[in-house]
Amino acid sequence: MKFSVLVSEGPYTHEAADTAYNFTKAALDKGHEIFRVFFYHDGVNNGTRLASPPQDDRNITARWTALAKEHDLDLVLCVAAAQRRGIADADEAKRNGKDADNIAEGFRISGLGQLIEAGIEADRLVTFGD
Amino acid sequence: MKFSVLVSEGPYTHEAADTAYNFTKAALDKGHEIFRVFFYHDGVNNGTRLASPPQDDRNITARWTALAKEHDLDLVLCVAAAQRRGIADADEAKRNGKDADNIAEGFRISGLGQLIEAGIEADRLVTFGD
Amino acid sequence: MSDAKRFLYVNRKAPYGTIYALESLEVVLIGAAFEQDVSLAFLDDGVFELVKDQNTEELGVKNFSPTYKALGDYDVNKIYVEKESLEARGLTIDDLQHLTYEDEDDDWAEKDSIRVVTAAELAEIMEAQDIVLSF
Amino acid sequence: MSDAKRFLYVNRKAPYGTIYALESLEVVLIGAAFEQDVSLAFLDDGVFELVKDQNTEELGVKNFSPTYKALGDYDVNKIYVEKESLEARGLTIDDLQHLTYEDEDDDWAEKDSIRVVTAAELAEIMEAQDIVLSF
Amino acid sequence: MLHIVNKSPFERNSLDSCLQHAVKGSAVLLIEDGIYGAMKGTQKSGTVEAAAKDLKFFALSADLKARGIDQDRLIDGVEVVDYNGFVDLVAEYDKSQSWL
Amino acid sequence: MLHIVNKSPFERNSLDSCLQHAVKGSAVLLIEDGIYGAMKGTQKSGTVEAAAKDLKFFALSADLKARGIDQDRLIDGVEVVDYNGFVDLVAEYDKSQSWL
Repeated sequence: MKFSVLVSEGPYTHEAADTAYNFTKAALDKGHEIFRVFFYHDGVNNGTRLASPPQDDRNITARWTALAKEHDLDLVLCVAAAQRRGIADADEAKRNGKDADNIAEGFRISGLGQLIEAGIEADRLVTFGD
Repeated sequence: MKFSVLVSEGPYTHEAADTAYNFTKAALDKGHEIFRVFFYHDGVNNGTRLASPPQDDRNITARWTALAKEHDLDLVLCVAAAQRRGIADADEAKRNGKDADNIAEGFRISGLGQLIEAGIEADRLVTFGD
Repeated sequence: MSDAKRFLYVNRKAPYGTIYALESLEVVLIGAAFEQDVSLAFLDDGVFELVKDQNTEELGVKNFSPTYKALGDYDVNKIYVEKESLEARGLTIDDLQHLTYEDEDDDWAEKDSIRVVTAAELAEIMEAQDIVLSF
Repeated sequence: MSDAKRFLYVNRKAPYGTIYALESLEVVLIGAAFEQDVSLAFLDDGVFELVKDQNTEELGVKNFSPTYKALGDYDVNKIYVEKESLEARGLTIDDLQHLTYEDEDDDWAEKDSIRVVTAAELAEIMEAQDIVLSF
Repeated sequence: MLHIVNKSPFERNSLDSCLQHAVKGSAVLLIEDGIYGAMKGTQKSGTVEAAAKDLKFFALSADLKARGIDQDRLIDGVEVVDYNGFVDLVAEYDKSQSWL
Repeated sequence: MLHIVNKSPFERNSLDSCLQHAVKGSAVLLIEDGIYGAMKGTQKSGTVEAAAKDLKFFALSADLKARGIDQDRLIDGVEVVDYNGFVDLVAEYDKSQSWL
């Protein structure tokens, strides 16, 4: 079956970010297709490469990056939400006159339409939030 | 009177970030001293310079930076919380092997002890959170 | 519209205290371009989103409540507000913004977008959807 | 200790669902170095933080509950747990970790750190503080 | 003590918990979504009305106005303050507790 | 429909609201802090026990274990599932609604 996943909260602060990952991984392991994982609200904060969590805990961003590489996952950060919260790729940084970017490998920034499309194209859309 | 302020949530997502600013500004305007504003939990996300919020809305980080400049405010981001969430200054970026930093002007990164000290040194500590 | 999916946007949170009400509205506006069958539900503290005369000047944040008025222009005109949620909060329909749309099937007559429904009716509306997005 | 301020850390949230329980504990441990008069209160869902036998292996996050055991070594030994909050959640003191400290004024005898108090008693404890930090 | 409540009493237990732990003579300041607790004629009004015998209640004007809640909808005795009034309350009471 | 509740019923109104809107034959999956709603002998157990006549209840094992809540503390009839079971539930029911 084809799933889409919506992640609405940032890493570490709310368990939603963990549950979304564990769900996505289980779905892939069972042979389901993940059409897209869309990050909205504070969810975009999952896509920063500047985090250095404690060594004895999980690295949420690195985990997504690895899963994306392994399964060719489409990890999309909402551009409007990312602009509000300071998550940028090189293009966004340039366009907004910023001197640095912070997006992690495996993530891309795109519009909210990608969430609607994720709902339309998948058989199921599951939301993880606060 | 001498106040300290604790900000526990990030910008835009929770009103706490706005209330903390409005409270701090009002206290300064009334002639009180702000010993320190300490940002903990997702509060550290107030200190990124990479955000580009919509033009017709407030810019929460820029507002803090301006207030800090005007009143020589001590805006401290908790280092442990900042590491988890991907907020770094040049030193932190270097120390953690990151290729970029994102801290905004007027903020500094320091330890949790600065929160305890803020409680000890000030006459009042006010917390804004979720 | 036969291939259209039924999208329901569920709003359960008060405005301004958190960003969910505002960012939910942004999804609805973008989603309107996709020609799906769109409904909005306001229940629990979500009914506070539609209260009229919001004035954010003193708070210093953007007042996004006028945007609800634009929903009719985007063909978003099925706006369900839960009766029990209003009553628990001491509100009536008169406390809310008057949201309307022009009905193209009825000579563009101006009609009310808001329909007050009971919790039981809202439960059936939720059950009849293809996609439920919660904020 | 005459200049010490009375710090109360109030814990009202369940563990793991949000990070507040963990990051609150990090403040307490750092704060212990400052030689203040420290107390912890666990009420509402905060009482769940102290439930024993937490196992986070399947969840894939760090299990921080063993750290509570260390509080006694940091001279943090006034841990108030609210009776009404336990009862509402079907819990008793036996469901919680057994937290102890060695009393230097009593020949280092091992004593219980947790004191179950009523809401009324906890209200007076809160009122007697200089600083109340909430998580 | 000044108790600060910023959550809706319809959504969370923080106002209830605050009122169970506020001793006589304390003040309760309702801010952000907490201002809904100051409204009369709601399912929750009774709790605040009963507590108002022993506690002083305040509500933040910026948050009332943002939400379109007019002052005449508030429970009798709830005093409306602006941010300056908020600062004064923090100064007046020896400490504050935020019911997060 | 599969309803997903991730908040403690002691702290928030989301479980209550979910149960008021779940039609007969629906399933309710309790995850994260929502698993406390599956415990028996609490102030909230009665709500779930009553609803269990018309609805199927599930609780996520990873969240139960993390919180030290043993399976024998759960209300009769609540079925424990792991993440694989979570995926199966999403596939089995035609749609899901998260009560955020």
